[in-house]
Amino acid sequence: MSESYDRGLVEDFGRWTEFSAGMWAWVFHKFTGWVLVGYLFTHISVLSTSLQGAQTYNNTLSGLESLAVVRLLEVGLLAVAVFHILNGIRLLFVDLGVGLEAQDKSFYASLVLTGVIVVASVPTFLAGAF
Amino acid sequence: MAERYSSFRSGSTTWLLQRLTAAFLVVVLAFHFFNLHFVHHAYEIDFAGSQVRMESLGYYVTMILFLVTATFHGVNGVYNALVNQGIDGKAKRAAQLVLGVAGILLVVQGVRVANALAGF
Amino acid sequence: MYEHDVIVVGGGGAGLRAAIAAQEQGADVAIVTKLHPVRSHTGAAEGGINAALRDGDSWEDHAYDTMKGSDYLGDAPAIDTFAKTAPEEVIQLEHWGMPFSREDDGRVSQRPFGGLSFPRTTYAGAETGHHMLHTLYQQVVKRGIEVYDEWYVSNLAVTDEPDPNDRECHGVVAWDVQSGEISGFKARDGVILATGGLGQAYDHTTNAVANTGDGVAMAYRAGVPIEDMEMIQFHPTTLPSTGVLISEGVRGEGGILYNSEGERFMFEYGYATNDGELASRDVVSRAELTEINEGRGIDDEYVYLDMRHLGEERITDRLENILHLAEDFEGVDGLEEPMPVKPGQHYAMGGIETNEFGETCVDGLYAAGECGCVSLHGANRLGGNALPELIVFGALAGRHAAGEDMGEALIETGPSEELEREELGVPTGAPDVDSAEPAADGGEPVVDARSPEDVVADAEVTEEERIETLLGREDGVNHADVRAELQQSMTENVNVFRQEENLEQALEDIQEARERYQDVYVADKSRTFNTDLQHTIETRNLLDVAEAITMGALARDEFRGAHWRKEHQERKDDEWLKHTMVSWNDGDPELWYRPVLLEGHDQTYEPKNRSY
Amino acid sequence: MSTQTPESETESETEPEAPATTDHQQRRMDDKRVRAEARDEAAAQAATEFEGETVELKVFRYDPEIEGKEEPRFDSFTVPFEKGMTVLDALIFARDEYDSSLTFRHSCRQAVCGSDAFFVNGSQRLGCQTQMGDLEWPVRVEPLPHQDVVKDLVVEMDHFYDQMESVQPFFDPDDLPDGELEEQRQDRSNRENIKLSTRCIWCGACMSSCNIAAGDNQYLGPAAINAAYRFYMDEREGEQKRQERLEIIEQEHGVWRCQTQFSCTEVCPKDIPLTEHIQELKREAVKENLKFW
Ligand SMILES: Cc1cc2nc3c(=O)[nH]c(=O)nc-3n(C[C@H](O)[C@H](O)[C@H](O)COP(=O)(O)OP(=O)(O)OC[C@H]3O[C@@H](n4cnc5c(N)ncnc54)[C@H](O)[C@@H]3O)c2cc1C
Ligand code: HEM
Ligand code: SF4
Ligand code: F3S
Ligand code: FES
Repeated sequence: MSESYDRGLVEDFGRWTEFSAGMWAWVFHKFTGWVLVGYLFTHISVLSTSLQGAQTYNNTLSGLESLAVVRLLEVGLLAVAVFHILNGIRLLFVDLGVGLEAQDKSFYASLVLTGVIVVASVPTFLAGAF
Repeated sequence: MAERYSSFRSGSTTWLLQRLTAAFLVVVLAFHFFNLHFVHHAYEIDFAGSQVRMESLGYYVTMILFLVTATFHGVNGVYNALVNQGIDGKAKRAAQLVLGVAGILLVVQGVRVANALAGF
Repeated sequence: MYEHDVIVVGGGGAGLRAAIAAQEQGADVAIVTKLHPVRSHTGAAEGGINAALRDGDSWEDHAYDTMKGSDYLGDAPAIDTFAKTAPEEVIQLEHWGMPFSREDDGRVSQRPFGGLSFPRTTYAGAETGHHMLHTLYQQVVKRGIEVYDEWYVSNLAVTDEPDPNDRECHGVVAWDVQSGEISGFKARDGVILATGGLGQAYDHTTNAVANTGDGVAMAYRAGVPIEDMEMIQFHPTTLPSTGVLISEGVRGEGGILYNSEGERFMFEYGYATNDGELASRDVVSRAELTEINEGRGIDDEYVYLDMRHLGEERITDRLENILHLAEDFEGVDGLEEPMPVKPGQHYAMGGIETNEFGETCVDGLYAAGECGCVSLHGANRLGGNALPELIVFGALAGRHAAGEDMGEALIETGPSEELEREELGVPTGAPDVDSAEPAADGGEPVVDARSPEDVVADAEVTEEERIETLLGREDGVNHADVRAELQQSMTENVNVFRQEENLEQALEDIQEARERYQDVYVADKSRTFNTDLQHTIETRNLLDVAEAITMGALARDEFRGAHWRKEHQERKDDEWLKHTMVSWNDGDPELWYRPVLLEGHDQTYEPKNRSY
Repeated sequence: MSTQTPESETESETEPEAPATTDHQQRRMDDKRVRAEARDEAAAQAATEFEGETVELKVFRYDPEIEGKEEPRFDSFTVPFEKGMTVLDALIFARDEYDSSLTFRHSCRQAVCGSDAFFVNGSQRLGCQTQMGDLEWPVRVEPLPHQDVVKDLVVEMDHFYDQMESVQPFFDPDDLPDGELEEQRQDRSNRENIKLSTRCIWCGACMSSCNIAAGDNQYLGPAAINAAYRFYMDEREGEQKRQERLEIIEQEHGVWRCQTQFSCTEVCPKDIPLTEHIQELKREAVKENLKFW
């Protein structure tokens, strides 16, 4: 008699349009964290070419670096890393109980700062790629 | 209280370590990025250059620590994320196993790379 | 059928305290409540709990203040028991961790309150009731006492001897609101009613929507007399749109009442030339209503309570929660505008007649808390005296029900042939029902039952039929209409001001409402969480208690405490040192009287003029 | 789509089947007719009747037993707007005037009983504490997310209660002061520390807003952790109990699951700084464990 209605996963997590700052920070931090782990694995496997000798290592690295896509991906990686770092710092402060009232502002600040740093780094990152 | 011998409980240990590694990573990761993209440009990196850096003991140790902390931080982070989604029982065991093994492999491989570069 | 030693109906302060006490006495207790315990209206109490705790204060003084406050309609043995036991009960709460406000030395704070000769009101911020309720519930959780929450108790399983004094209560019938399951609850040792207030008989009240006088009505129909029902307290400062209470603290701090002309009427029209806004609750309520009736109210409905002149700093410091209340519930910014206020029903002094151990005349049936009437508050309750009542009499009822021997009670209960009876000459009670519609009635008394199980089982069957009938009807009157009419009539006719013709009008309206209720139907046919059905049954209870209130008010032709009569402007001690009692009498309500007991444990009270 | 407008009520009006026999019945039949007429009239007026502003309320409906309601849907109700009107007032109006089967929990109307937390225009709020005038119109009211819906706006609360009670939310000192009527003294500042945490009214809004609680059903959730905080931080709590409570707090599905999303703190109608309390307990747990290192 007392059935109930389970609204399923989508409803459970609410609608993303209704997320608040803290939730977005969580989503982004998660996403960037996973990308960074993924990159760490890739990175080590690329560097593993050094085990085959200097030539292979050099060829692989310069080969990759000459691809524009890789350069673009590196900018993306930078963005991801910078956000994860900045928001990570924000989270460390939250863990210490500092600035809890300004948690939404510090999240926006991390976003803006990430944007600024990334834009400023674009010349260095893309130099000679195109 | 005397019956509590263990220094740490899993929950608080990993939580604290996640934060400590994070604090450490902030510095090293920033250094790493800066070093390999701004001081040296990524497209200039070659074996010889890497070798020179790696041969300095301080750099070598830093990179190993970087590797270990990043691996722990990353792997533990992923594990936490999975537990947060409520995985339990078998799935949890499996995640622990897979992530643990992956982490160890990563560190081993990373150390081998570092050794190759440093010429050990 | 569920079975326990003691069944407590209601999870408010009184019910929880009773359950804990019975459990400590070794009984297997269960609480059956229509709201989860922490949702009970005890949580709304703001001001505090009175108890004589400090040097310089004594239980005798507390008792004296209470008797005087009651305008000599309280029973002395009840008042003495109350004042003596309150301190240990309050300290008990303290030991259970209730977060009282503290003094510098770490002891609980006390503050002055209206009508008290000593600052003996302990409090926990402006949320005393909330903390008390939660503290008690924590103890219930700790003890693992069984709680059937969201179970609506709709009838008592009482035997049907002709004389209520011979009847026995063996349990209750309830249904699980969530699933619709109807079940009997057998009580081996006793049923304790702790169902709280009945403010929903009025359309403007500080009481919760759940305060529908269920316990009073159920006990009444089971034959238990109900006492001093006409004594209803009205609070002068409630928000017009919701009835939310604006604490007396605003006036205490210097808040001023204005009429639509901008006049400070408490002084200008001489309602209280000395105390002004700080006069007692009934005086201020009457003043406000006079202004409104004479056309000096705003929108013909309310007056203004202004605290702007106190300055933002002082307001945010001491009256911050008032700003929130006005903003959240009335959309008014107390720093910028005056707050609209009007009198609202607040508390029922009367209720189910009990002795000082909470026993009613029906064997095995107890009542405690606002639904009961040991006659502690008499004609007027002092602020801060209800919460201690819950724990004092809750605990006593719990222990007694669980079998503790407490000796002989000093207060008598139950109808007795020797006592004086009264005819009102106005039709009251159940309308003649030729087409036998048990649905509209409170259920038939149980006929010819043998064992206690049978009594409960029969009651269960009756309840099932009643609900079937209500749900089976395809068309009829919506209970909400009946309830709205009742509430309006009560507010119009049996309010702060009472006069004969209005009271008679109210009784007529109630008769009419009763007849309309015969055709009530429940539009929602679902068994799942059917609040339509629940409210329909509650409305029936409201009809019964409203009628008893009005009957008492019509009979009592004097002015005592909260009860004001236009034609009779003085307290008549010669004639009226007695309680009005109403017995249901199987549908033909009977009014009678029982003398007030002025002789207490070791002191006798002498009626004096009540002036502050 | 509006399924229950005032008009539709009159459609169910049926003619009396049997001829009236007794006076009483006769009178009741007449009454019925009068009522029907009155209702017709009211219905005809309803559309135009409300002079002044009206506001549209879109309410989630579901009932496992009623045909047509087993599939969840939204119903619209047009409600006359008055200054000071709360979401709860509007719901009550809709129920009493249009559709008495509209079901929601409510009691105190003053934000103390915690029964009417709903999902209003996309965030968790108490119906009685939310002014219609402060919301964007039309106002959409849904049951709390993350909990199963029992009917309309009523959600299953049992899991929430279980979590609340699993932290052993009760006071348990090692010993009580000697002497009759002796109090356990408490420092003012200590009371200040725990004051905000004692305000919780068990409305469940916080739990419903937390994504972690949505994903991990075993997570204690902000309200339960706050309840633990209330006792853990109370200086009068006994040493034994404190240790037990610490174990509850720092279990795998305890404080560590909180990812500081802050939505609990944002929706709490009693303004309890939940995230702060959770974080404080995490630090407490680390500190306690470090002591023995
Ligand atoms: C706004 C306000 C402020 C107040 N402030 C103060 C103050 O400062 N000091 C003071 O001393 N007093 C105060 N009072 C009075 C006091 O709070 C109440 O009298 C008291 O809380 C009533 O407690 P109770 O346990 O009798 O009932 P309640 O707390 O109302 O509990 C009734 C219980 O019965 C249950 N119940 C009811 N009917 C049924 C049924 N049919 N089936 C199953 N269960 C049922 C309900 O679920 C509920 O759990 C105040 C009252 C109000 C309204
Ligand atoms: C450089 C500075 C870094 C800082 C300050 C930082 C900070 C943090 C913090 C505080 C958390 C915990 C979030 C929480 O549990 O609430 C976290 C999670 C995580 N971090 Fe980092 N981190 C950094 C670098 C990295 C790196 C290099 C990696 C990749 C290897 C990484 C991968 C992750 C992952 C996968 C998570 C888990 C995300 C999730 O919850 O799903 N982080 N980080
Ligand atoms: S912590 Fe706040 S939001 Fe959560 S249940 Fe308590 S009062 Fe509601
Ligand atoms: S929303 Fe959830 S993640 Fe933590 S801060 Fe609140 S409990
Ligand atoms: S009705 Fe009680 S909190 Fe809203």
